[in-house]
Amino acid sequence: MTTPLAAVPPSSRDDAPARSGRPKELSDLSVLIGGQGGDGTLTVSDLLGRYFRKRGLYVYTSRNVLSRIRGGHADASIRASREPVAAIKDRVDLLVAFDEESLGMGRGELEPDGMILYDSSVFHSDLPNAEGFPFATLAGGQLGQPIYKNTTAYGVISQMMGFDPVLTRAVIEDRFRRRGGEPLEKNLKALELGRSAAAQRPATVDRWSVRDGGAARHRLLTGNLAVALGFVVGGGRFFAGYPITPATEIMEYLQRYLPAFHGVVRQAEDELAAINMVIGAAYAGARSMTSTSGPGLSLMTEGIGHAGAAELPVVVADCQRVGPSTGEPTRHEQSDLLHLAHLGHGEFPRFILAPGTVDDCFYLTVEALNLAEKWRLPVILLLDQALCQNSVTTDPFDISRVTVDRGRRLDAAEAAAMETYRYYQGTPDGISPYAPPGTPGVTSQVTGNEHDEFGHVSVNPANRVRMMHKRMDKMVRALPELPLPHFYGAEKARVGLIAYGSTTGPLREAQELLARRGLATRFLQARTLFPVPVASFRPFLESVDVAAVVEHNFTGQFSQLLREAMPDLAGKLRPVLRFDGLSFRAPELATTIEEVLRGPVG
Amino acid sequence: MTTPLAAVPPSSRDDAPARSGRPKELSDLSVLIGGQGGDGTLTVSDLLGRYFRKRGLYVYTSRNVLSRIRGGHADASIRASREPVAAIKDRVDLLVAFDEESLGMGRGELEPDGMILYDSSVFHSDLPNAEGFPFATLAGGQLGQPIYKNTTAYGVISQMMGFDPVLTRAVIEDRFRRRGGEPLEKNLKALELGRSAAAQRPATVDRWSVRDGGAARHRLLTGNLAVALGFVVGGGRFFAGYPITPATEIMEYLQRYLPAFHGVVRQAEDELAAINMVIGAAYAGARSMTSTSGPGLSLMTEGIGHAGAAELPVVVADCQRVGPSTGEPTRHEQSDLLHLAHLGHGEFPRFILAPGTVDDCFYLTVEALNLAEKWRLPVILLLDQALCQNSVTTDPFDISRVTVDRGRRLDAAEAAAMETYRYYQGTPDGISPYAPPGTPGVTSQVTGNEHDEFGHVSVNPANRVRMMHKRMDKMVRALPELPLPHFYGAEKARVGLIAYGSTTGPLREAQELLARRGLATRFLQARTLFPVPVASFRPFLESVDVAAVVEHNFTGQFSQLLREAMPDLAGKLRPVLRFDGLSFRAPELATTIEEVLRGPVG
Amino acid sequence: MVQSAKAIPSTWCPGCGHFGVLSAVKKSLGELKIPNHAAVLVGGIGCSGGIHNFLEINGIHALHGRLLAQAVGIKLANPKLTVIAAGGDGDGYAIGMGHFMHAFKKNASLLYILMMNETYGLTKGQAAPTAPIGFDGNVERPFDGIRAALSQEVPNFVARTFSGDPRTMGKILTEAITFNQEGRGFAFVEDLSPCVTYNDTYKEWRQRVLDLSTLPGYDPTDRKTMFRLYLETVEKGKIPTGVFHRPAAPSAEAESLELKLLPDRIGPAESDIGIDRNRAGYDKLLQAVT
Amino acid sequence: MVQSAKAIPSTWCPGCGHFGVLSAVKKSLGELKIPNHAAVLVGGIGCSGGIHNFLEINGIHALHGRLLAQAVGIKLANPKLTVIAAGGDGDGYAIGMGHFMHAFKKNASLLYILMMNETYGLTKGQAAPTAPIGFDGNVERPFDGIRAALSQEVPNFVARTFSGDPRTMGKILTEAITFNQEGRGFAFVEDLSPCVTYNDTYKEWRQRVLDLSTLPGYDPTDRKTMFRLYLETVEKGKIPTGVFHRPAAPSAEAESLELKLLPDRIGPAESDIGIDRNRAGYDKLLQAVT
Ligand SMILES: Cc1ncc(C[n+]2csc(CCOP(=O)(O)OP(=O)(O)O)c2C)c(N)n1
Ligand SMILES: Cc1ncc(C[n+]2csc(CCOP(=O)(O)OP(=O)(O)O)c2C)c(N)n1
Ligand code: SF4
Ligand code: SF4
Ligand SMILES: [Mg+2]
Ligand SMILES: [Mg+2]
Repeated sequence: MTTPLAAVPPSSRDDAPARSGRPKELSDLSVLIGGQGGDGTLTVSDLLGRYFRKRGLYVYTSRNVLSRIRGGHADASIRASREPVAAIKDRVDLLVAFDEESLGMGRGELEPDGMILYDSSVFHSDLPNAEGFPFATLAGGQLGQPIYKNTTAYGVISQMMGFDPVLTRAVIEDRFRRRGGEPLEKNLKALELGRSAAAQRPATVDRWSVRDGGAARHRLLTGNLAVALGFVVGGGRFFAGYPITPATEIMEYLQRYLPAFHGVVRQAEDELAAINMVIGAAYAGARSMTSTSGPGLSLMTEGIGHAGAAELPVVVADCQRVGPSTGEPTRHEQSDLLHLAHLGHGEFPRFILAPGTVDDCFYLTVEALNLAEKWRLPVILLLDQALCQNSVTTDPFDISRVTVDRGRRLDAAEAAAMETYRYYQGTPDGISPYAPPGTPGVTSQVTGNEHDEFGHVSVNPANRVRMMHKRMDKMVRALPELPLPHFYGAEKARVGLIAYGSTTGPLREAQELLARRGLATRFLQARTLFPVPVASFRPFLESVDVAAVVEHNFTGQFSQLLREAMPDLAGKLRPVLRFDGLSFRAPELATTIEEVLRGPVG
Repeated sequence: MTTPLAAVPPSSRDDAPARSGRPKELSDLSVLIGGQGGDGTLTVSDLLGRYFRKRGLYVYTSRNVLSRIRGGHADASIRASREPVAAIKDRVDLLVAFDEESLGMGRGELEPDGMILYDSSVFHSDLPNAEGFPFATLAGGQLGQPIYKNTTAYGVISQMMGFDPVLTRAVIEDRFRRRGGEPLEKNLKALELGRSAAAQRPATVDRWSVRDGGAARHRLLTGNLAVALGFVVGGGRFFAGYPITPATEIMEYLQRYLPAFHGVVRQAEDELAAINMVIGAAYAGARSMTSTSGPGLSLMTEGIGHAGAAELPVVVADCQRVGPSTGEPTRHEQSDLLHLAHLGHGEFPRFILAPGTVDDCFYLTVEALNLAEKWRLPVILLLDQALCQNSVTTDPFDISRVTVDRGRRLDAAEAAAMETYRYYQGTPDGISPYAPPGTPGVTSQVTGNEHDEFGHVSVNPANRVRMMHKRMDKMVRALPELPLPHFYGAEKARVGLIAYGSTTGPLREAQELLARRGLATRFLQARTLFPVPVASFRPFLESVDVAAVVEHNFTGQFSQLLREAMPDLAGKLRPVLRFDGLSFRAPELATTIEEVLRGPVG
Repeated sequence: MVQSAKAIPSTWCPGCGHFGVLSAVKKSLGELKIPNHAAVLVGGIGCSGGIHNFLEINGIHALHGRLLAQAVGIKLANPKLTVIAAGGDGDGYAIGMGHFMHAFKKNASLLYILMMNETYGLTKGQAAPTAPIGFDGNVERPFDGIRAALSQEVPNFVARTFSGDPRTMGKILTEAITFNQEGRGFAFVEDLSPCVTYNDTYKEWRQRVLDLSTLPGYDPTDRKTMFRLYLETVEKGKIPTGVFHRPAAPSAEAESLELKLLPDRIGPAESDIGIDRNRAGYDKLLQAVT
Repeated sequence: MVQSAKAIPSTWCPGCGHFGVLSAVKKSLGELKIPNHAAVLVGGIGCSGGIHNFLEINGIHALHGRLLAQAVGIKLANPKLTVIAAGGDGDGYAIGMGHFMHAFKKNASLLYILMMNETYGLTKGQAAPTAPIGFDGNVERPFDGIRAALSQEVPNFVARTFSGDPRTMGKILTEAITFNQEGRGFAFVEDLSPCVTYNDTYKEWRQRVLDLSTLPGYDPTDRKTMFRLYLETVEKGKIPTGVFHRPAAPSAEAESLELKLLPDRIGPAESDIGIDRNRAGYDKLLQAVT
């Protein structure tokens, strides 16, 4: 349903003019801001993002923080381009270092003609392309609080890149208006401090320039925000969750948005309560969801199985992070897939959907709600840290593309017209009509024990077989209506690429790089992961000689699912794996893919 | 390690003498006792089992009860044979019906010359082979409590089968001695009531006879008891659990046995507490285990992952029952395998071992403890309801076959000799030396977060990759020492059979039936299920044209694991599935296998 | 009338205390003229938890220990439903302890009946958290849910009944459900419900129960007093019963969770989620946040 | 001396209340001359839960909310270890509530320090179960763990300290650990530990704390009295601190879980599990049961 991004353009670097008196124009630029947790690196990135977005550029931001509130290295990176982008750039044009560690960590990624801004009140650097400003003492001295150093740095950058002064101020106003009063005043002063300090040095005046882009209506959004909005617009009205990185924002957004729509959001006492509150609300007839990450997901195992056995529609958004156990809470991974595909003792049906872009997050959340309610089973919305928390410029969501399908839900009149109401009535497609509790004249019994059509406990062997088929066959019957993959690249290519989630972005760029090196590829971006949609995957795999399956985990989980579903084509699959907590970058990915494809055919 | 059972003998029926004046000798007999929950059907079966065992026969008993305390149909069946048996017989020689429902349910399974005893104080039957005795009113009238009807029935049977009167009484004494006093007295009286009632009718005097068997030292044991004993002898000293059918007995046995060995057993407040208490105890250096079934297992998901991430040795016995959710608590299934293989968000190593007989339960529990402690990871002992709760005559356990291997555990002197102690020290095989907390001069940090060798939190990407390999590669390195499969049947057969757990019993009988019908088969009884032991499975699969994978679930879970592990051989696998809550019976199984093998080659 | 889920015959042992709860619930719902379809009974897992099958009513069999979480979800999704959660002491005080303690804080207007028999009936007689020391080898002191409830500063209804005294139980349940209907918050009733098979305490409890309302100074609006009375009664070897806490009068401000969150009483399950119906709101939201 | 896990620098925000606990624990262990290797600190998940990294000691980072279960497992496996569990109020009173309430019943001789800051620090400032109404949109009344502890008939040590008063805290922790060392059972200390980043309550709490031992009638062996004193103090707008419960004297019978289960104090972790060492016992067992 999403509009595929335009092809990723060649890097601006290739055809940039040699350095001269006039500012060099950057059409795809990247800034990395590093410091200690609490230094406000995310704020600098946020301000730049707002500015670039106002200039009509496409923006992608990502963050790298530790699981602690202050201290420790933290960095934020932002990319702005005149063409759509869906990943961070491999190399950095401008490095802003609030401490020496950040300089050390970021240097290696700098473009040959890249530049460094550093806080000279903290350390000193002799590098030729480094300019020191005493950010902290400037802000501390003039404004009383060194923390304004982040806005001061934004001021220096704005001068250096020749930002429009009015727009530059407007960004500060937008950002701090809600807090008003002193914070707004001081930030505006901090901005001017930076601008005037920069103005005194040739190196930081109009060194680079940025032309307007054409993406005027775009918004800069994270996947978590898109999921929250998709939930509201898709008719979601009950949400219960428990804080956990990187899922918490979904709950926090909904706490703000949902009450206006007779919706209820509860921060539960734990994930067991969250999933069971959601089950209760779903039983009562509300579109319901929870979101969580690894540890919380594991705790929800029994509850999700209950929804599967009792045929209750719940959506569980899993914001994957580095596992196992508490792992690395703020880092990126895609290692929950097999757990989700087989989660829970016993067997029950479930669908696993995976959006690949922020845009897709919105629309697939709606789909997840529709599918859960229509088929009356748990649907997993599989996300990952980068998709959840990185932000990207995104088309305004189009409400006219959204439909709400409540399946076979009966209103009072329809229910009254029935002769017999059985919660688990046998039907050709396994979907029983649903009358919410409270429907006049109707009562229902619901249970996770094996049951007869009325929902009363039964251990009759023949009934058991019927009920297993009723539930399990949904995975076969629904398959044709589950979200289709997106395809990118050369139709006739002999080399396939397979991935899902946020890997879509860097992989599309890698595809571009490979194309430039002469390797034509076709990329299947999976959006339904389970049950494995063999109808669309098989022809794709048959059409290529070999396919790299690119994912963020150790064991090649998606490869395993594919191998099991299509063992005859297993020989074509080549896992490309990364599991160090960081996202793929396009150039590295392109190189790895080339290497892997050269490897022995398994 | 177990001695494979001798080949299953042809049914005694085939060459039994035609009915004559002298009692017909039964060399493989089966009794089914049915009634309402609380009628004491299990007691009748238990008394018969004790008698037959004393006579040196091989015995197998199974039960079929509802998840309620009284009322509802319940039955127990017992088989006794002069040759080893490991499954219930398909047909019944004697049906004991305490109510009419039981007669209706059991009739169909009766041998042509089988016989029915029923409680004529409850209903009447005109069937020619039915003999009515007023069990309830007899016992109620003479002993004041109708519940003694079960012992009365035992008395009738003992007369009918020409039991030795002294041995018959001894069984009652053994069974009720612990309770002493009135219960013992009344049961002895109830026995005599039955014996004398039977003595008055020709049909129930010495109708059948039972010859002594040669299994004098055998014991009649359930898998749950064997696991509990294996745990004690294997050095298990800490157990925490929470009641759940069909796992509860493991905890209950250990509550009795473990305190004598400085062991501790705790009934925890829930399964989350149980697994985390076990983790704590394992960290502190005790050999530790929990046991549970589906719902509890799902709740332990996060905890098992924690043990995997933190490298703590825990054993989890999963007594599978019908899922999903609360499912059918008292019924049989094998549907947790894929959940266990992929359980938990993120990726961590685990071994899944599955004993196939009660004997194997004992020795594999010891193995599980050794492997967990040596490799420092969670080991799953995968059981199933039939294995856990059915009882079978079993060789005395041989302590000289048991070794305790604590792996690289340091004592105080060894620890003191180290220069540096790192809980997660890198080593060639990934196993770090372990010094229990309390070891003088040594401190350790343990965590489920990603960590460095000292156990301090780390998100360093290179460290992450090292640590993932340290943990995950154990599944490759340990593979050669994981328990090997057992093989049965014709070495050169072109048809393979694959199964695990209690399916072993009926499948071995089915194999016998198939052999008699001219189909030679070779049976691989898997004892390590995960990681898939390709080294032993692959040659087996290569040696056959086709293999039936026999298991109790809907999706063919073990087939899926095998298909994924050996996609090139996937075409040979033929799932044979049953998921109605009941165990396979040999004749049905033989027929199904024949049908499946005739099916199209996939 | 549509034919739908009928009551099935009970599966309890004859004489089980849980029968007392079953008939009291039935009677109270009848007295209050709450039609079958307007009430939901959320069962726990255990002998007790099967109760929803034995009434003609909406029933959901929650996971072991999770009945209160599911009940709160139901009440918040549709505040018009009469919601009754009913389960055992293993279910509520062992595996469900976390949700139990949080139910008082949450204060949704639903009734929780906990059937206390000191044992896990369905798994054959192990010690529940309420079991006395020595029961089935138990070495831990019994947990007292009423005292835990009284300890917190929350405006709930708290009572204890005895299956051996169905008349009083009926009265108290009716009062509790009325409290819920008025939107005043959570009602907790612990019922002494002997397990005749594994722990037949009928005789003993009949001798030990003491209704605190018969004591001088009884004042269920005052926590300090009630806590003292309760402890003094226990010290005398008695088991306190009756209503232990009931706020004096409905306060002007909504105290119950569902009224705080849904002041107009239209719940998530009832709201029209059609796109057209909500377009204006959605447009405004998307405009504001993106 | 073997070089092993050293303390790492703290990751807390400067001024965080948790520093108070860190230094008090260190001081008490020093005073009691408990060597590093003989103590285990079980951390929860949260800012607070990182504490075990900042001391040179044995440390295990438990799962969120499960620290008490792990701590009990450790103590029962090796009763000679000094076991201290330390975590936050989200960890202990939200996800860990069930184990918290059961810890009193279990009564293993370990110390639990719960760092109360009304918020989830590590996940950025949401309301903890202790948060007042209005905090981050919270509509539920705050949970009071001390009152819950006082409500049950168990012989534990119960106290509240304040990170702003490290001297008293040190004294109370030393007393608590001594209580544990004497095998008298569970010690629970709730520490008021402000989160300077999301909920800086230092000033407010400093004004509101009131040590109950300064009040007339103070008697920590008497539950009824202490419950009344506590409630009266709260009604006056104060936050009670100090020792609230401490049984008069060790009773003749073992009261702690580990002494009941392991009267000779040899735990499962220490017992020799060699086959030869146990053969006689095993033979007897196998003979008896099979
Ligand atoms: C997660 C989980 N653990 C364990 C069980 C097994 N189980 C079923 S009922 C029950 C206890 C029932 O006791 P109680 O709640 O007191 O009810 P009663 O039978 O006494 O009425 C248990 C432990 C389960 N169903 N689910
Ligand atoms: C099962 C699970 N759910 C959620 C989380 C995320 N999480 C980490 S810390 C925390 C709360 C910490 O709050 P608290 O215990 O009060 O400690 P504080 O940071 O305030 O010291 C949460 C919810 C987790 N790690 N595991
Ligand atoms: S076992 Fe006990 S609780 Fe269960 S039905 Fe029987 S008497 Fe009632
Ligand atoms: S966020 Fe709060 S609790 Fe966490 S370290 Fe900072 S001040 Fe302490
Ligand atoms: Mg109970
Ligand atoms: Mg906190």
